[in-house]
Amino acid sequence: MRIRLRYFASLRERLGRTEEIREVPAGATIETVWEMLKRERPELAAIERSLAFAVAQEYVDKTHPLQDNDELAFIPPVSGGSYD
Amino acid sequence: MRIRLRYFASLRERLGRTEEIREVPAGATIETVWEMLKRERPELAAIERSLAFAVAQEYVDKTHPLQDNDELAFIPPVSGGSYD
Amino acid sequence: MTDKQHHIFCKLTQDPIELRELTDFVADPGAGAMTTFIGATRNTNDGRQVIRLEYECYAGMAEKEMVKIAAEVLARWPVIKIAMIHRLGRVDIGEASVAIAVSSGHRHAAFEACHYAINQLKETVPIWKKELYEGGELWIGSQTGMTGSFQKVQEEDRT
Amino acid sequence: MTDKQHHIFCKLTQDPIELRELTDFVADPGAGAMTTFIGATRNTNDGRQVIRLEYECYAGMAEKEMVKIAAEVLARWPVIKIAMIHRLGRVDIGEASVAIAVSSGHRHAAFEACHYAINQLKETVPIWKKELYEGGELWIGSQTGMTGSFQKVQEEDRT
Repeated sequence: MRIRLRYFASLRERLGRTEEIREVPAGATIETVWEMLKRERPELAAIERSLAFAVAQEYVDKTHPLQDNDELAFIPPVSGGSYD
Repeated sequence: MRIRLRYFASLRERLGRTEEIREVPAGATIETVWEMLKRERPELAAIERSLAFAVAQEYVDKTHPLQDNDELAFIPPVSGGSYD
Repeated sequence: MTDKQHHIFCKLTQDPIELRELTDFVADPGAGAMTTFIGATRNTNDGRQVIRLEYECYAGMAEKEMVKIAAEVLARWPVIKIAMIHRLGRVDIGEASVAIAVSSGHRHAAFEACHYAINQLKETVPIWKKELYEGGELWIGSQTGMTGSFQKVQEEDRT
Repeated sequence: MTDKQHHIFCKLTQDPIELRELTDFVADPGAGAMTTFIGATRNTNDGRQVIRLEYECYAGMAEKEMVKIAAEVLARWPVIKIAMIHRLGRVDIGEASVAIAVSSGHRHAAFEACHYAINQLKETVPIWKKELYEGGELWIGSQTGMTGSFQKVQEEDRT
């Protein structure tokens, strides 16, 4: 199945892209996709603990099962607002 | 000695005046003046508990001794700001 | 009245309150957070249909008491600047009678300080409001209605 | 995004924030109290001289998360209206990056609700800021500087 991946902020800069379409096996979860990315870029392991995930623009945890045409966003720690 | 008396809000309307100069005996306190006013207008007793006093624009209690040319203000319960 | 250090601005005015005047005053390159409070005339109070409010103050003392509150806020919180303005005379429904702005490096201080300032203003500053409502008028926080009978009106304050 | 009942206004914008837009939205004849919060770009952060900030968001989701916070505020406090706006792109020193306005019959609710809304916004809304400072740039709340080494920058939040 095909999943649209979205990257933001530090992760976007690190990967050098804002989004991409990936083919993933049926039954894949977010974790499946993340492990795939880590095999390509092992240094991503360093940000793993602080990363959140959203599917269809809703926060979900990494065990969330994916469906064909889902949009999966990788959300680094948010920092809206000013310093205060 | 001569004291300037100031009246505000409900008290101003009740007495029909904003201020007046009164001659009071040496050694008078705020209480002396207030008792004088109450003899003239006994119904003032009803607001006594909620009244505050200021001399020279500073809050003081009713035992405060007065000096010649003091300005003594009678302060009904304040109600600055909106209803909130 | 502005203090020598330009960290306090307090004003009583007959004119409509412009919040912008306060936020412009408290703005600062070191201020990450700014809070404001605006108190406006509500259309109902204690079951009465309010037509408008009329404010008066003890000129001179009212301003001094406002500056005291502002100075206390600067002493107690890491606040950069504070501005307080109160309107006098007629204030129609929906119009602001009081506004306060506080700037700080940090939002928690800004919220606490602004909340404290309006609480204190209502307690200590010699300002009074008369409510004109459908059927009469009343000094709020006071004891006497127009009937001449003494009655107690407590300002609402659901904490 | 405005809800059907016109009690919520949430917006993300590239343009400078006009506080007036928010206070006009939340104004109401039944509102005795209005609070606002403005977060602005400070000139220093964690010992660094800040030049400016640059914000980005997850378009769509950011707005949805803001509306969720607003709806939660309306459910938890006696708030009449709430408006939240966040700026995107370049924000210079002293300029507002976020502003929130809340109206209520009562000031305590207005203060609590506004404070809660900004706290939540910082926790849940997918918006990110990059700090450009004298000597480099850094994603705040994030892990990676321009050097390529991972480093942790904690946003200040002295509760």
